[in-house]
Amino acid sequence: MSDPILLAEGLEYAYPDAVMALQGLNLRVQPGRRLALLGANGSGKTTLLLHLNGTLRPARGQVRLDGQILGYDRAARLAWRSRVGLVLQDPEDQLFSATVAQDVSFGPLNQGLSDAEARTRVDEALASLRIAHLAGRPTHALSFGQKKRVAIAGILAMRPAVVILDEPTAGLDPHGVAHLLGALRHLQDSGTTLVFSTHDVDLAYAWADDIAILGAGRVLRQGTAVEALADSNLLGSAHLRTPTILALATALRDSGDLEWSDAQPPRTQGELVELIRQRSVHARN
Amino acid sequence: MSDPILLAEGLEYAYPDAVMALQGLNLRVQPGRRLALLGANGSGKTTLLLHLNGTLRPARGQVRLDGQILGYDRAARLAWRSRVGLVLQDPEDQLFSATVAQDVSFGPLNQGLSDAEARTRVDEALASLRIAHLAGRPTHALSFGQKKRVAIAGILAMRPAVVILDEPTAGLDPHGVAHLLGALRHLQDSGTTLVFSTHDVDLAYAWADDIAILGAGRVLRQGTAVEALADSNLLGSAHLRTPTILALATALRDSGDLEWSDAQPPRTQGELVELIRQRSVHARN
Amino acid sequence: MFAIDRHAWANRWRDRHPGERLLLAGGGLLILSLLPVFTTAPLILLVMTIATVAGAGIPVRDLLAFMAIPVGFLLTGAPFLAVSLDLNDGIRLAFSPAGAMTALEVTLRSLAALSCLALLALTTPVVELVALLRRLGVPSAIVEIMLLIYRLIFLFMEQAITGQHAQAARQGYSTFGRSLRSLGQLVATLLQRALQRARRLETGLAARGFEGELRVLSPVHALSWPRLLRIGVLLGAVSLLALRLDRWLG
Amino acid sequence: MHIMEGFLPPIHAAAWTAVAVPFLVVGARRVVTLTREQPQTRLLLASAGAFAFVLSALKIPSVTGSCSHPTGTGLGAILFGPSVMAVLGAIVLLFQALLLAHGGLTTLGANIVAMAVVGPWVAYGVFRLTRSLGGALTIAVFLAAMLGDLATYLMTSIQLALAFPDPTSGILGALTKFGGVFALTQIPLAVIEGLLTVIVVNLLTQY
Repeated sequence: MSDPILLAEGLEYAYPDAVMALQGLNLRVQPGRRLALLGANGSGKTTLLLHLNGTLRPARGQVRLDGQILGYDRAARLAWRSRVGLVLQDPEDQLFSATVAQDVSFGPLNQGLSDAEARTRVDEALASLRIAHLAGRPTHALSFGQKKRVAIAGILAMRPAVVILDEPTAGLDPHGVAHLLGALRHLQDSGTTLVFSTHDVDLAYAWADDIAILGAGRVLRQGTAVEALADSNLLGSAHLRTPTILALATALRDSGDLEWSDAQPPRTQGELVELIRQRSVHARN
Repeated sequence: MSDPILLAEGLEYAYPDAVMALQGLNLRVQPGRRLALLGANGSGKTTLLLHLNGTLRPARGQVRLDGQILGYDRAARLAWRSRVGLVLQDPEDQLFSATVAQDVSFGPLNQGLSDAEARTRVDEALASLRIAHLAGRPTHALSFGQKKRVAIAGILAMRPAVVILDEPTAGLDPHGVAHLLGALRHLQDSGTTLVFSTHDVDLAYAWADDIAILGAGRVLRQGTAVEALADSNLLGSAHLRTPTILALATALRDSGDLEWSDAQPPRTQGELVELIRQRSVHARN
Repeated sequence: MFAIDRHAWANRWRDRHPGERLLLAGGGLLILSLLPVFTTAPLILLVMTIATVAGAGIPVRDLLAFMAIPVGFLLTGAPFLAVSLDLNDGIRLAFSPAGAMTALEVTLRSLAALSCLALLALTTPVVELVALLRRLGVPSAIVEIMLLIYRLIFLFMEQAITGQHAQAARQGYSTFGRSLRSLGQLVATLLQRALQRARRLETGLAARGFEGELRVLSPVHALSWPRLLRIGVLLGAVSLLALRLDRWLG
Repeated sequence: MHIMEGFLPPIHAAAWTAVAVPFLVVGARRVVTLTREQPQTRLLLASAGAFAFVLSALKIPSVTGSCSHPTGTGLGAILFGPSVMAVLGAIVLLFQALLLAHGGLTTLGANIVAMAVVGPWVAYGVFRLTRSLGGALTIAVFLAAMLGDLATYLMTSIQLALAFPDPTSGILGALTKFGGVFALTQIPLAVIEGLLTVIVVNLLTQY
């Protein structure tokens, strides 16, 4: 196991109105992988994300970036945020400028880049999310799915090593989800580490390399997607459920219809259908 | 087929910024059933819902309630809204009062009920959604799922014959979805007609009696859930996809593993697993 | 979101009529205004603190947190009163015994008055006090607007905080100039969203028969006459004791 | 800078409350008329009021590194007019006292006069005057917000000076004392508030 790029150790945090949000949380983020933070509403996902980029400061515990304990003075936070980008759930919360290109340039300019450099970064970020054609459009006239992508572009333009996304697929229709995941995969291929929160177990199972299951402000289990989702009792106690594809694949194995190894269960509808087809071809031959 | 309780005929509507939202839309809502309006983002779902309760007035076409063409004067709208309740997607758009009980009392008092009657309605509505314990709680301190249920209670307290819900499960975790659907089923059992919009094909397939597929401001197809979702090309062109359970059940039938009739395909994970189990029991015997 | 508001909704007196606490806090402020400060203020401070902590069950720590910011203001403001400024002979600052007396008086009165405010604010939801304004003849349109403001504050506050987090994530507060620009953008965006929210709320409430008035059921808290009487007796006793002490001290 | 609970002598507290009342009555009448003509105005005004509260809770960066809060007085007066702002301002001040322990109940009247009456009227007057003299929108907004802000603090200084005349040099001396302190801290903040309001109005007109 390689050294984690981000490491949260024993985080505790309570909001000003005394709601305890994190209660001794430990998490490791492996470089270059996709980590899903899977948890029900109120399990502390968003609070954790705000700790991972230094927005919130834990009452106890610490966050390490590349092994270094992070500080909370201005300079440390600035450096931290250049390495770790955070995309919030609601794009309305993070689009402030009149046009798409202006908005995406916000981060690079704040990093102190020249106008020319910022322009390059904007073009690059928009292209990587396949929304270069939106550059001159007014932000308020975008569709919800477009706003989401522009918000992500605003972070990408800062070239962070880790991109953290809060519920990236929330509110998107199937087409929008597919489009977004394609763009994120492209991003990972270029070496970026991805962390995203979700309460969608099917999405986490289909799409994450690693999963951390959150409940009541703690990480209840962390492992590869398959390891983390194996225990249906744990999922139930975290107000979650077993992913549909995993449940059906298990039922089909139990009934003797299908064979697959625990190390490589089918994870998407496509994979499961393929498995069924192959088996019937075998049976016929 | 019984007479529709709501009927939209040839609705056309354009927003002030000239975006055409409805382009000759026809829809029929059968009494006592659950109708899902299934469509991608931007397909006109919300605009349609706002027409069904008289909030928006179509440029062309009309809406009939119990066979009567509806007017748009003040008295007609009030009467209309007493029969047809609308729950918006974001509960924050519908909750305005400091405490839950106060908020829920707003609709009944607007209907001209006495304080005592309104109080009964409030208790009843909260009880039917199993949130009686929240009555005295401040609205702003509720969780998202609780707010959703309070917003629904605010409509139920007016005792409408039809309850229309815009994306009722959006933003809810699996536990919250199950809870909400249970409450809605209970409501339907007491005779209320339910209409809900969603872009979640799995939800629509599992849960709706009837489905209308929306695309580009029109109803592309309306029928029972099974009929409406049969055509995967149509779904694709509407930026949707075939529900996972239906896709897998079809694959298993094609491979000769399962048998089921087109009139009664498995619609939930539970039903499909059950079918697989039964078959393996048969096979063993 | 606000610690004060959380206590107001969840304290031992939650189900009692807000008029009772209004009488206690308001009566405290009144006798503090009318009677000699040096003897009245300490007694009021004592009574209100005991009532808040032992009566309503507000933790001492949270009461102190409530007092912290205004007390900070007091500590910076009061010393100014103890200093005199002579303009005749250039500008000369000097310690003034008379000013020091004023400073002490103001400090005592402020602390006592603050304890009254704390009692009221920590035990009574703002909306219940606003509802009482209707009885005082404040037009219902104003009262309704106040109640709506209360509700919307929490909504907008959350958007403001989230918006600032989003800007900070993109280095929006890295320098003074950028901070100002970010804040301006945030304020402009929040204002537009606030106005959008008003429009959406209009649609949402229209679905519930909104025709202009925002009438809702008022919570039923019975006014307890015995408790009102006890509060009256308590305030009377404080007044008498304060006067007696004042005469005794000369 | 709100005057805290109990800080003013009772007579002064009562007198400032009496001064505030007529402005509130006039403003309230205006609000009642507006809402009667157009019921939905309730929602709009409430949104504006809640926005003003939130604005006052935001921290603005200041040159010295310390933080202050935008008053939003100028912005509100320009957008909604000063008489309505008196009511909205008063509501915000009441809520600040009860939710944040900023200001107080006995000093509510004095704070209303400074922040919800004098500030908005000065801002509004400066804005209209500058515009009628042919000043650019940006200049008018800047001056309105800055001077509205300064007028608020000047009024607060006057209130404190009247309540606590200097033992040696009297009210004038006290005004110099309080005003001097405020001038040091508030002039830069007023300038910042002016700049901020210009940014906001520019963005609003841009959309």
